[in-house]
Amino acid sequence: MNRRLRLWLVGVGGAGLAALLVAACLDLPRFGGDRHPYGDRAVRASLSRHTANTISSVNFDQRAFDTLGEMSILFAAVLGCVVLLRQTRDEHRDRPEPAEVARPVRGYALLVLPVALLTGLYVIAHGQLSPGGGFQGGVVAATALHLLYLGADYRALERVRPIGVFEVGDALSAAAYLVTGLAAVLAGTAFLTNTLLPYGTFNTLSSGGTVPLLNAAIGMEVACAVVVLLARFLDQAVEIEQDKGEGEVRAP
Amino acid sequence: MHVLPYLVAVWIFLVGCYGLATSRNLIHAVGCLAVCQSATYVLLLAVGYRDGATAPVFSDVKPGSRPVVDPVVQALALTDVVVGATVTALLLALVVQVAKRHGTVDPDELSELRG
Amino acid sequence: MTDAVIVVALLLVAASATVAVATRDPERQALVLSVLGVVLAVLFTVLQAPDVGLSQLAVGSAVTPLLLLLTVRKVRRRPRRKEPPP
Amino acid sequence: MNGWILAAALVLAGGVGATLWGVASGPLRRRVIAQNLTTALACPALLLLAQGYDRPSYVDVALVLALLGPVGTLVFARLLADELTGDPPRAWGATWAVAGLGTVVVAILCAVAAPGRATAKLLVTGVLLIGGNVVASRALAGGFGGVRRG
Amino acid sequence: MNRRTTLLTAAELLGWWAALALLWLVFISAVDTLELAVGAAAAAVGALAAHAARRAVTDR
Repeated sequence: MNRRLRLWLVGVGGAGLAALLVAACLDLPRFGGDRHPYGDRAVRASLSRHTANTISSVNFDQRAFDTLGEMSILFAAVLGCVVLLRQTRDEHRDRPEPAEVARPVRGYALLVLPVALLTGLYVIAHGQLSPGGGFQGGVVAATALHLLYLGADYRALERVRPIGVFEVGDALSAAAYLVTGLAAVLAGTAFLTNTLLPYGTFNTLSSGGTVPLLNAAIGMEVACAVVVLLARFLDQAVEIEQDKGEGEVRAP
Repeated sequence: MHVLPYLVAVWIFLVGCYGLATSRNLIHAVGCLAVCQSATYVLLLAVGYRDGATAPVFSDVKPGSRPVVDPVVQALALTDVVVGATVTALLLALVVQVAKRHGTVDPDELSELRG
Repeated sequence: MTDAVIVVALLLVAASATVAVATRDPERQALVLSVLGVVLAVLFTVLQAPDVGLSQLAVGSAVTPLLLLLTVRKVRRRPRRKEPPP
Repeated sequence: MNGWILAAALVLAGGVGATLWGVASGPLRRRVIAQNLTTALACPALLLLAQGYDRPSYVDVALVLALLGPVGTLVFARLLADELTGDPPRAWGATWAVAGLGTVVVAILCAVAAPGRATAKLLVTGVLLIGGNVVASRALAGGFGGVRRG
Repeated sequence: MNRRTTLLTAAELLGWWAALALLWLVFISAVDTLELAVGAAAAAVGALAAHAARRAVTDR
């Protein structure tokens, strides 16, 4: 199929899709309308279980099984990356070269790394109270670690990042989520129901039953997953070089 | 104003699809896919919005004192933002593999190589 | 007044999405995508979804650009094995 | 009529609109500067919105942006260093002007808030934002010398 | 590893821990025992990371 024909096909298909979508939009409930039956019920359920952040309650209590699915997608994506970006037989590792970084940039990186890590942990820990949660805080904490690559070089990052530990952490936190769900089954209710722990005082760290536990498991999972992902990409971009092969000329 | 957010979501989606179809570089195509994904978040949150309401997070407001927006769609969008980023990473890993195997990331050249 | 800020954020998102698609060079597109991430986070905050805004910020400001640029670097460094047929 | 939200809308329409134009066109040095300024403008807008909606918990979003926005710019400064060294961006005027705007916004918000934890959090956000953006600007203007592979 | 470096390391860790614990107190809205315990643990993690990062950059 040549390029011109493809563009025509895209144009016609796109116009049809656009017409259908606009027609659908005109039929949707008005933006900002007052009728949100599911939302109102979710808020009531969340308040009855003493969870201040309703969104966390939906994620880790009312729809915890759905989050298990999301977590397995995340796990599978990381697994796929690890398999795709492994070092093959015709490749070798070169030691990364040290980088010259301006003094204020290096100082900034060393100063902000612990602050960003603490913020990430804060966002995870307060997931069931204020905006935030495991998904967001995990990414923030993992990003914090990579300040060492930005402010220094890859060798420095490799020294503080034992990748095996993070791979094990990824698997362990995924298992922790499942175990928390299964504990509910052992206690005589359904998988992942939030009846195991007392609901606690509203708006404190221990409120919400199993919500904080699942939240922490997801936080650890996401942080480890992002670290492992970025490690594979950094390895490929910085360390792994192809051996001299057929017809290839490498710059000396 | 009643349909503007929905129309913006439709626009973002269509623009992303156009970019995907006409892309000459697989890395650019992955970026366009990320644009398409963001259309779904805009649509979901627009559906859940309520005039004059605030976020259903009761750490600093008293429950019941103010109307709140729909938390269900927010929960859907929230998880997908992070999971979508890892899926983007998976696609980029595929691009790296394609570049290793075929020495090009232009989809047109790739189909010529195969055929 | 809340409507005005929603309209502003929506238009910014639509514009930056269009620019992100129209920028064909992946490195420059990564720059636009990181701006798109920030603008989306503002839109989500304006739509009263700070959780989603936080999520978008965490992912869009540093992780996605880092992944894209590392891929560009890996792909660029690779010498071409075959010249494309004329 | 809520002046805070109006101010945020103005910052977004004027400031972020302009940086969007900057990132969409021109040479690479202009685009990276515009990307850095987007962070520096969006963060005060988020702080103003938190005040306008009367929700102190929304400050967390601005805090995370103040932390990670400059980190994002450092990513570009680090990985595009080869292309930027030949044509280094210099826009200290714009950087300091936007930093000034951030300072003014944080100062006003601290003045109206009752002194306490919330004020301290605002100050931390402001310091992280302004320090981060100045350092990111410095990094763009040749912070990474001689990175060939690494 | 002599006595002096051990003392310096301890001082560095303690300094970071105190600064980060203070920052945690700034972030949170209400104080209770569990909150303080979690904050102290998080600050300890941050202090260890700060120390490891500093060492990775300077000693090589």
